[in-house]
Amino acid sequence: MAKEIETVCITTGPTEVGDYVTLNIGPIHPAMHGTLRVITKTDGETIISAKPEIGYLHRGVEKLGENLTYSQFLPITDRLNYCSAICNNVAYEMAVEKLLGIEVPPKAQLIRMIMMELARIADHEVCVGILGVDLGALTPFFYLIIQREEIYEIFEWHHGARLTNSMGAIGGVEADLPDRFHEKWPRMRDSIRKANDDTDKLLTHNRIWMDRTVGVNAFCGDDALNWGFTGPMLRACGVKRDLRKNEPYLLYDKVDFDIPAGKHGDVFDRYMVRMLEMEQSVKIIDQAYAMYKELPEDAPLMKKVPKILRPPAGQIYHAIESPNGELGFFIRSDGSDKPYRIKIRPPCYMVYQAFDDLVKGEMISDLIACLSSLNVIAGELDR
Amino acid sequence: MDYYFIIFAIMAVGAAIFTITVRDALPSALGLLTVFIALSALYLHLHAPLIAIFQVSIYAGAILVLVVFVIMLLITPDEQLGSPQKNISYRSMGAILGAYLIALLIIGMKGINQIVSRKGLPDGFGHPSLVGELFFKHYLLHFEMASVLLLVALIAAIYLAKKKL
Amino acid sequence: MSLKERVANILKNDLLEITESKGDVCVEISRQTLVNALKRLKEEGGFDFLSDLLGIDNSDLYAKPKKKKKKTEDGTEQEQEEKGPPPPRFEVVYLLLSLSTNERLQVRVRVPEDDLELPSVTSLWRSANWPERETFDMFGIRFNGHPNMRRLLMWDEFQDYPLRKDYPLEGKGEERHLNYNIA
Amino acid sequence: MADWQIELIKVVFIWAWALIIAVVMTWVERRASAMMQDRLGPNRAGPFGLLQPLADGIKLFTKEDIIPERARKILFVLGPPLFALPAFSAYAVIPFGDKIVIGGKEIILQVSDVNIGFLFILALSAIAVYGLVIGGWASNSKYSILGGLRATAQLISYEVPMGLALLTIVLLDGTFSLREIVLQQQGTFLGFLPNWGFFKQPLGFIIFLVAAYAEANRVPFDLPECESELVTGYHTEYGSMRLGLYLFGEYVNLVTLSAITVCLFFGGWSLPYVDMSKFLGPVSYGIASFFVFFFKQAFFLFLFVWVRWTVPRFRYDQLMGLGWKALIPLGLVNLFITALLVQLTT
Repeated sequence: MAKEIETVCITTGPTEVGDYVTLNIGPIHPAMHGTLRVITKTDGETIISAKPEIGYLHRGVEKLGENLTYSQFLPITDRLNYCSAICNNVAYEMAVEKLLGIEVPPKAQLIRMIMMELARIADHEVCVGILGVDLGALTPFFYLIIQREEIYEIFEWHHGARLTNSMGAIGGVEADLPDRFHEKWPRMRDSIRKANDDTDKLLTHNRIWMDRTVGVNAFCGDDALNWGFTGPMLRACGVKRDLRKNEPYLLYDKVDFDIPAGKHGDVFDRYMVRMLEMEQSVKIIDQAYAMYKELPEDAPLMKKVPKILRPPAGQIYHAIESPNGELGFFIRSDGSDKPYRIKIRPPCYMVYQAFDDLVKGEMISDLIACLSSLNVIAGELDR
Repeated sequence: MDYYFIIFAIMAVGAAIFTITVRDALPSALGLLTVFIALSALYLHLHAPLIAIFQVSIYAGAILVLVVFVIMLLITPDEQLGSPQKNISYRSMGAILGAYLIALLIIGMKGINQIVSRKGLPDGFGHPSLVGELFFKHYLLHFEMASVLLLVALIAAIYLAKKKL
Repeated sequence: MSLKERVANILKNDLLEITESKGDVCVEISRQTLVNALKRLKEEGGFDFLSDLLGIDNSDLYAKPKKKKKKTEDGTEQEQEEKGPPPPRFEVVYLLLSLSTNERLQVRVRVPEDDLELPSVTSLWRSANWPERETFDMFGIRFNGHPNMRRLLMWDEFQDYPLRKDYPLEGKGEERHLNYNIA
Repeated sequence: MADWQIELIKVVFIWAWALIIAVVMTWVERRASAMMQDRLGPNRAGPFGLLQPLADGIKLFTKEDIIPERARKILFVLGPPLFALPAFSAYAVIPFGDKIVIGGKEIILQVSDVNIGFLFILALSAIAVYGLVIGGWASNSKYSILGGLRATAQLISYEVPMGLALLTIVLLDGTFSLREIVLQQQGTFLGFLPNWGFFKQPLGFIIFLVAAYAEANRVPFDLPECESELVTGYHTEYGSMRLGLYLFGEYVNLVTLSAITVCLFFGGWSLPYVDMSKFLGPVSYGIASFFVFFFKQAFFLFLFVWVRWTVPRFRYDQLMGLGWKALIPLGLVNLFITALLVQLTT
């Protein structure tokens, strides 16, 4: 069982439906990340049921994918998880490359790794910062968001965009690491660590923070797997599963890093997993950067691919570890220049469907804490 | 003419009438609040500032707030209390009881002038220490009895209200 | 023992077809044996994680080879086309994952257009909850036994199934039928 | 000048003063939070953005005043002033300085030295609850009602420990008058410590401070209006200057609460070890005592801001648990010990 839901409120509370208050949280609400909506039934402040309603940001991305060529679809993927657009780009590129059966040069792989880990740090920083804001601690958010801005600066130098990156192309990346990256990274590594440290000092051992997060929305590993959890959410439940280790892609099998895992799957564990993952990402970038340095300067960045891609017919599924979990692209090709069917497997979609189970029996404040710790991104959820 | 008394007496009576006639729950409670505040002003006039403050902080600040709390939980602003009582026998009974109460009050008011007059007040009248002395020396038994009664009522209330003990 | 052989061993007679493209193994099973086969795959084959579930509308795919017969010769579907009558219009693909061996398996089921029903697998994996709803929302395939078979992404009053191939990209003008009071 | 003129001047002055501090507080809050968060804060209007509160005021006054259609109009209008007024009124009994001699006339720097001034403040804070409750209920919105309910429960719960903490000071000093309490706190205690309530009642001070934060609806106790859960709680539906009154009333509350803290626990206008009246003229002494009081008050105002931007907020049940399970028993124990000590030493 996920947790012992306090039976008191359910069995001896008012039994008629009319005795509960229906509280409509969202789609416009300060704590909703994007346009989410949860219809809750509450008994006082205790939640009897919480039904998420999604689709407010549904833009038919999959339908668009069927009507755009393989290269044209790339910028659309930015709009999935806009906090870490690079991971979506790379996931899509890698899926198409798998369909085409090509392997990108090592230098491009390393640049992709560096950029993805930077995006992962940025994503986790937003998530942790927002979690703090939703629990009333505003200050760590600014420490983290300043670091995110620094990361965005690197993105801007590399491919010109800050939020919707559209990084790389099918077959590799177009640009080498920007010159300014080489001097910036050593400084930035320290500032990221310092910001994390400050956040850690302000929150982790804060008694109020622990009261608010420890044991809240605890979830066990078996249930999490049954519900299809992946990523930090699953690791917080104590299942050490990370696609970077379990199904290595790019050059992740050549770098050394740990998978931080929690124990109870509560909000605190999710927070800690994200905090520790940022550390690991810094470590990965350092190693990838060292490997990048060893490569000759004129090493190729792109594999030669035809201008109009016509992958052979077939269907593939390729998943990578995005900051939120397993981000997969299912593509069926019919041999033409457009994908026949594209299906995106967004990680927070699977997590969010278990929302009712997660928050049942908790209080309204915990619902908000839970929602923030899930890092549900509406763009990715509704597609 | 004692304008101070007249102003607050009229306020208290008016608010009291408003309290029992208005059909909305929360305005009615607010009428009661006005009654309490007017009463506390009258206590001040009677040189009993401590009682006046207790009137506000306990009656208005604690008891009435709880009443308002319950009103907020049960009734939304759109709702009103039920329709007025139509049963003629109940209404006449209420009228008789009310008249009886008013008669009692009028009889009790006899000689109120002597009490209100400022003459003959002991030194430090109404000061907290004097009130405390009265409580704990002269009326100790009454005070303790009331305390025990309240404690019993409290325990009973907890027992009744608690879903699972 | 390769993945293909293991899966074939588990499914035995239920297995209709097994294909592989770029390393992704895809097995086809029939509608009637779906839940049973998936259960065996979960319990005996170790495919204990349902990654995702999706629907595909094949109507365009089977219409195309007639037009392009001369140009392309390599599509597998094309060969099927020539063998017999076109297969059912819809198919649903289950993306399975084995947590112990990290192998992935695609299981596909064909659903004919005149009987858009499938048994729900929410009893096996609760993660199938929303994907099944979405498949219903987008293709109109109904999943029997699902606890809450309602539209997920589109609004409840929406009539069409947008991811079907015959649904135009611009929509059918549903938003214009909402009664706005514009003077 | 006649007595009533002096009284009038004092009343007007203290209202204006409380207003000015509250206005400046809004600026301090934003600049200080910006300082703590690596930001700049408002710096466009006037030097260092000092005119920002003025700009905010103009904005609030000129905004459209919206009353929701299904709200109870009269109560909806009544809410904000009912919240803001008691906060102002409490300032009437606070001694904001010692005394000043002008033209041979000794003027006490306090509007009214009520002998139960201390209870008066408690009573007024009890009245202020109605402002929140009525505002929350009359808005006819679920978030507002939840915020109003939380506010009610929180304020009446935390009034008890607050009263208990204050009673210890009353026991020690033997009076309810704030002025006399301040006068009693001059000199030294145990030979070297200032004779302040803070040193004589450290536990009482902590209980009082926690309860004061709860009474002021500040983080970590800002549950009635926590914007991430209840949008903004009881004033969700308010706009324009009605909202301004609520926000402003909160700042006036802070000013009042920090003034009470200074009076009861930090010796009011007196400086430790130094008796200013000995070497200052009667006028300058009055002014000096006023500013000593103000600087002490300013520290506590800053403390409010400091805590606000440092810690997360409690959950509702934890807040209630803290109040009823920790603070009230602690306050009672503290009161018993103090009573015993007072009885033994006198």
